[in-house]
Amino acid sequence: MDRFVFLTVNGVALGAIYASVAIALVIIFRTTRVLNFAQGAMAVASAYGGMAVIEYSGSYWLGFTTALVLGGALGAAARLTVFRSADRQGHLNPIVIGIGLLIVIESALAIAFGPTERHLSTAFSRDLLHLGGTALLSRQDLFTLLAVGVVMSLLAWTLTRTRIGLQMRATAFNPVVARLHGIKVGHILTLGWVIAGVVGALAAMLVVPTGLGLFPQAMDLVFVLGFTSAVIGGLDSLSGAMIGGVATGLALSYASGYLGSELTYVAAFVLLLGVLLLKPAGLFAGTTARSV
Amino acid sequence: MLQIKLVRHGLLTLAAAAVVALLVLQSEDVSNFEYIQVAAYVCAAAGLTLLIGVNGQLSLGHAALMAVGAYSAALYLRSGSEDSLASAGDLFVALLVGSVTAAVVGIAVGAVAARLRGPYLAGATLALGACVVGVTTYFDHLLGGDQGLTMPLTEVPAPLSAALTSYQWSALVSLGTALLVLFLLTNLKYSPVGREMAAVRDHEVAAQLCGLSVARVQINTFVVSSAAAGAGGAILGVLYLQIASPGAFTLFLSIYLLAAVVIGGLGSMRGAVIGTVIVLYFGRLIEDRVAHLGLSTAQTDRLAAHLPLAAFGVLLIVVMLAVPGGIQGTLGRIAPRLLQLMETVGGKK
Amino acid sequence: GCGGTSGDATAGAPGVTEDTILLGSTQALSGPAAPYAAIGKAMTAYFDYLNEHGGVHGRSIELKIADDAYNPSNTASQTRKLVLQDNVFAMAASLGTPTVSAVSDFLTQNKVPNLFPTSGSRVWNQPDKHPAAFGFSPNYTIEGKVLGTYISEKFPDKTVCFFGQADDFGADGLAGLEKVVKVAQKQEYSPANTDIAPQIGALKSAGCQVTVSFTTAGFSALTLGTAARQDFKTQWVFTGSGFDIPTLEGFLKEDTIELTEGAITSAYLPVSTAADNSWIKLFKEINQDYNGNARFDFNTVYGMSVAYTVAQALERAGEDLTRDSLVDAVAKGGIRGPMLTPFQYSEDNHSGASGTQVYVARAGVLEPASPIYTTDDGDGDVVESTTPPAEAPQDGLPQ
Amino acid sequence: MNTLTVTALEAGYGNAPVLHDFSVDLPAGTITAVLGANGAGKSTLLKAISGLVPRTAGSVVLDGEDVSALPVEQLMPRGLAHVPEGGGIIRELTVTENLRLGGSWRRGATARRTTELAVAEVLDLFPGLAKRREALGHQLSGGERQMAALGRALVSRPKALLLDEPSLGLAPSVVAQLLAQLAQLRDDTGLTVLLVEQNVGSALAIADSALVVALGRVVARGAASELRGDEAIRHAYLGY
Amino acid sequence: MLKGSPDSGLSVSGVTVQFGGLRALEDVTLSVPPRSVVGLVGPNGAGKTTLFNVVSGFVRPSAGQLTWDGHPFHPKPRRLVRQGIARTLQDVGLFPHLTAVENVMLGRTTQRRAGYVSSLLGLPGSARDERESRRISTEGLDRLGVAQHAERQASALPYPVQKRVALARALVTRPRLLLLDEPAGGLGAEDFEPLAELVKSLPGDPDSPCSVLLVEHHMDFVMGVCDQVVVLDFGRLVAAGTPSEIQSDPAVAAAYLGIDPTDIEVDAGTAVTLTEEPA
Ligand SMILES: Nc1ncnc2c1ncn2[C@@H]1O[C@H](COP(=O)(O)OP(=O)(O)OP(=O)(O)O)[C@@H](O)[C@H]1O
Ligand SMILES: Nc1ncnc2c1ncn2[C@@H]1O[C@H](COP(=O)(O)OP(=O)(O)OP(=O)(O)O)[C@@H](O)[C@H]1O
Ligand SMILES: [Mg+2]
Ligand SMILES: [Mg+2]
Repeated sequence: MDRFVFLTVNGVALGAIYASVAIALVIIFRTTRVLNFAQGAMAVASAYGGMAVIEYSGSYWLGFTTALVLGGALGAAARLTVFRSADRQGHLNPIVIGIGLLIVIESALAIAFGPTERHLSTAFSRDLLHLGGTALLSRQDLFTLLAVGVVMSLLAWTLTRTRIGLQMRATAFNPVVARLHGIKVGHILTLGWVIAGVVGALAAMLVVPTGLGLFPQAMDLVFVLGFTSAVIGGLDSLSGAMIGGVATGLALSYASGYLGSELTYVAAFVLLLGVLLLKPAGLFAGTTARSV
Repeated sequence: MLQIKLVRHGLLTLAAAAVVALLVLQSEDVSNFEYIQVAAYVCAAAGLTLLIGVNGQLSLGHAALMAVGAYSAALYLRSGSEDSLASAGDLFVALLVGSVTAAVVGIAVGAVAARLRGPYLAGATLALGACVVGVTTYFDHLLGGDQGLTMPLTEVPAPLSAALTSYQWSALVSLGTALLVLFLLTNLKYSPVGREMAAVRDHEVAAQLCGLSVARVQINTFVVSSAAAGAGGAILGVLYLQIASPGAFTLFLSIYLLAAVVIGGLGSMRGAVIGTVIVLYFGRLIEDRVAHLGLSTAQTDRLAAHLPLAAFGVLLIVVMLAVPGGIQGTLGRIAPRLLQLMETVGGKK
Repeated sequence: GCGGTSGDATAGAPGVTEDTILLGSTQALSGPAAPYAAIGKAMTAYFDYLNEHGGVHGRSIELKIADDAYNPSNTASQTRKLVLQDNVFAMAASLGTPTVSAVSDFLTQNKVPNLFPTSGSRVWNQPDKHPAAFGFSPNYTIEGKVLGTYISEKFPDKTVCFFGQADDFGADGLAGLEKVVKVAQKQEYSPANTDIAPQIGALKSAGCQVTVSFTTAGFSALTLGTAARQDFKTQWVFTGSGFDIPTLEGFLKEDTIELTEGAITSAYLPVSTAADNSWIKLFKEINQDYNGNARFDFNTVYGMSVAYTVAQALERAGEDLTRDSLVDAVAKGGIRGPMLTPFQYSEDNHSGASGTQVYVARAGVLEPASPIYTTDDGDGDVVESTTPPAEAPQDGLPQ
Repeated sequence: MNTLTVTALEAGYGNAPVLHDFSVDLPAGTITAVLGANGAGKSTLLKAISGLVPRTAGSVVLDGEDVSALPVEQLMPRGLAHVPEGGGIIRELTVTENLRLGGSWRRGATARRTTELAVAEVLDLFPGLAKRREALGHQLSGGERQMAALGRALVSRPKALLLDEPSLGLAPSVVAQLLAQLAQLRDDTGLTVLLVEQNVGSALAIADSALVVALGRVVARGAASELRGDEAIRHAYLGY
Repeated sequence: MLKGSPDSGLSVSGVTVQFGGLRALEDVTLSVPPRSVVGLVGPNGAGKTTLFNVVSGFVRPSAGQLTWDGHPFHPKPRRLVRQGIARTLQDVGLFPHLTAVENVMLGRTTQRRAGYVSSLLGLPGSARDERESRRISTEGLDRLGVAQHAERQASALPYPVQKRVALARALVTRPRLLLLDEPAGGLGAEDFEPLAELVKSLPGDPDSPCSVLLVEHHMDFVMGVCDQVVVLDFGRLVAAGTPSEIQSDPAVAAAYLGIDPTDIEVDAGTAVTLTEEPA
């Protein structure tokens, strides 16, 4: 029982991280219908920026802020350069472009910072807090949960309750009609990329310290799991991304704890299949589209 | 019409086979060895072309199906006597086993895939691709874990052994298989069956109203595509790596295959070949160019080590931006215009 | 550049000319395993030093490193290029078990000596199947046995547990350990998943008092950090290749000393922090002059050591260098180098060194805690080594 | 004064010109019907005016301002609304969200209130739609989509409205209602409409003037009542 | 007329369809006798397409039964053509990347004999099959007067041609019942006449007589071709009868034709009269 509680809490803490990656993907997908394969690499690049600032200034929060700003800037830069025309070219070309960008960014980081893992500190202590005898979560875990929760609610509110949010959704589904209604489609798309860049950078700042440290490929597998989470939740839903992330985290934690660590990806796959077989468009898919 | 098309590409295949044979006989061992890899990738890319281009289903997990081909071929070859060479007969059976096993796995994957659309399918297949390592480590007594399964070497059959080096033999077998796969898949694409695949891609409701079972067509396509990937995996494992190990069938392989298919031009078998050659050769060519820039090793070694890969990334982006329709489509569009241009220029003279 | 060497067969063997020997090596320069690129650099640095001081029998050694990004497909093509196109004389210290496994048949078929792959696997010791392949470091089973012996003497009544990578690295280490001590709890991790909290949690609940950890450096750091966070107090025992303090420092930063304090490990080469060791002194100098003063860690010591050993084998092979003469020179035995124990090379044993010494981390420095032990990977006893480690030659050149 | 003046417009797709020397004036508060066979270029005319199809020559003047050089997205804030063929309802948004989109270009403190007011008016105008206000675009029947599309354009409170075959797929009762409402809006608010219709009779019934298009050129124009009576034109171009 | 009780046609009885809180069809009963053309009219959102969806198996009714050929009928879209029913879609529904003739050939899917193996190998048998299918399909296009577009990609065809290709695709299945969803929608007046002639000729076709159920908003078209007209409003059947009976039914006029002087202006009235004027 104790172990179950332990694995559950561990899974939730992990899940919050996958959720943040999932949210970044969902944001871009919701606003541009692009699956950004370079999302992880862009996030890592932002984290390197943050790390450099932390090392130079000694202030974690300065570095943290830098990373988020850099993430936004990279998002804008990606959209305004290589992804500029990608909006109009179906869903496959952007995937290949994203892969190209992923390779370029990771190589550039290896050139600039070297391929070895670099240390990235956390905002708060990772020592587990003792609550009534059992140690479950650390301050950093709480920060992660809080940060992801706040980001999710903020974004959900923006998308569903504000004018900009409506414009973002309209642009995603039908850019031509959006333009006819006075929406500056280019700006909206860029905004989507900026937000995703910021959320991605946040994800990297949260996830990297829990792993081996910062290295160019640090987010490759996290990206796969984040994508899995997003798909489980339904790619259009922010709360779905959150739930999907936590579900993935739990599946991984249980599989790893009860079955063996090598089965973690298999567990993620099985979870994904299970969900998709029941709900082919994810847990939080809207009503199925009327086809005739 | 159709018959002309079929006869024409039958002849084309024969001509290609002749060219390939000449090429192999002319080439050094190193080049022949690389042809094996090209052949393996072409098989998988052709299968992926059918799946994505003709049937409209995306797969980011084809490397896993190639792994199935490689491992099953390995298990078959290892079931014989341990250290002896594998005969030509065994080799052919192994390729067939790889292809058939992948097809069987393809039934299961295809059945799931048939329920999924677009990005959901992409997510599921991506996750499938991430499972290879886990499965091979979990069943390490059978699949050899991280190290994989080594395979017996294959011998050149006696009547040919005087004339061919083992590389020439392997390259001939691989490229021959690839041509066969291309021939069969092209036949399929231009057959009523291929038309049904395209119909399902274009309009599922209308396809149903024509009496098609959308799921069945999608599963069938997945199976054929998996069989091609399995053949490619078996070639890669048996003839190229001589080992089946998880490190060779990573997500990146799946993604490279996708890049090859898209760069070549979706839906065209010729595009699959062009794309594969670009991803493999042109990528390597740039890498060599960059590697020979003469960067001094002491200070710039990080640069030297990673610049080639960066250049490859740039290549992918540039090709996609310059020819968004893929190379094959662009050739198709440019060629008539070039002809026209030549005619007008000729006419003026 | 190697343009001049290829195909010039004046000396009778591929890759060997009047004044050069061309060696090949596949390394992970890019990709996730790129941190090991330091090994290749250290090898090059040693050969540069050697060449400047006269080379081997008047020939300078050129090492051509090809990047395989730790992907067996790339190893396959790069090795063929090195052998068939560049005509390398031998392969030296290529990186990785799955990668080099993918080319061992090819190398054997082409009679290319496959010297000292960077891997503690047992597969290199197959003289019948691969007569020209030789291992280098003691395999993980040997290391497991030595660590087990030390534990059984030092902590006779404690609960011993095992944590290891879910592949041959972990399995071989565990096999060695279990030959000597009873293991109460075993946990595995997969390198693709950095969340090891469930495993550490299981070890903690099993009440492990001594925990032997066959982990790579990154995962050793992760293990220590995760255990500390879970308040799991145990006597840590790490495999040598995963417990190099300068490397751990890259991960743990200011927590290094606190977290590593008292941990036990073993080493088959002089440890990088042993300032007084003659080899370490030599390698530090070379590192300074020929390696741009790179971080001096296990990889650097390893790379220079293996390069020295390769050079020694070439030296012993004599003036009339052929592939056969090289293989014979190694198989004859007698090569020593910086290894703490002698290699076991003979006609029918191609495994590398046979023993290690146990160390304890004290204030960020590894201090010897046992004599040097040797054993085999079978059921042989673990015994004290009778031959003392070799001192570095004054000039740093192979003997 | 003209709300919209189109002069010597040339436009087409790629290098295939569709419209040739096309001019039309829309006096404020009038409905102008554009008639013509399938493929005559009616939709292309509307797209060229709103900038969805690139113009190669000619000018578009909206309420005295030359907007020829402006990108598509700047036209709605200046009072031009275009309801494309089929309506262009966004399938993934609800009816209310689709309607709000018509006012999403507004900025400032009162923007939200103005839009909500306009949305409420539109729902009053189309009671059928009000019942389906939470339905997603893709769930709507063909006719409901058309109503939502027209409603969305009205939410922007346009000066000039470009309507492409609004009667497509609508029941006669709805067509009648829709056109009647259009006429009402013209009379009450001075709305100016350029109305493309296949449904010649209905269009001419409410239009003030009309033009007949064939092969991208204006082949006849005049007051609606004149064209209605002109046998020759009816036979030649209107097919009845 | 193959089996079952041949002359019983399609009948729908007591069908109800619910979408969440919306009742799209409520207790609808109607029948399409053999060799007849039945029109289904009603305001937008009345449930006409939904009824088509029930008959073609895309929507499962929450109550009610269907019979076809005298047997209880549980339609599935992909079985439909085999059972002798073809349907066109409101939004044309061609395969945009295929040519016109390929589109029509897909209508003959159920007659395909060549399997995977012979397709993979490109055996002559499959080529023969293919030639035959192409010939029949070209004839199908010709019957609708669009054979000259056979080799053009469907997405590049003008809208009226697309509509005809879609109709040709439905006809080559040799249906005994054809469901037409707004066949005249988006067509110019000049295209009405030939279409009406065609639809009228179907029930009497000497080699494959076929009854028709059609949804259409152009009243003159409906009145011209239908033997029977059924009127739906808010999912309920409000009237049924011959075209002339329907036209004179005051309930229908109010619900559908919009002739209710109390809430519609004079102009609108004119509009309606005008639509009815020609033909
Ligand atoms: N996207 C396009 N690309 C190329 N040509 C086009 C495109 N859209 C329309 N055309 C061509 O432009 C011409 C005019 O088309 P347009 O859509 O303006 O006709 P229309 O009068 O609106 O016809 P309809 O009554 O069928 O809507 C036609 O010949 C058509 O084939
Ligand atoms: N899949 C669905 N989900 C939810 N509501 C639906 C669905 N299909 C139809 N409806 C609703 O059912 C009602 C009937 O729709 P239907 O498409 O049958 O109307 P119709 O009579 O064909 O109208 P039109 O003439 O405008 O095409 C509409 O209100 C529509 O919004
Ligand atoms: Mg039009
Ligand atoms: Mg309808």
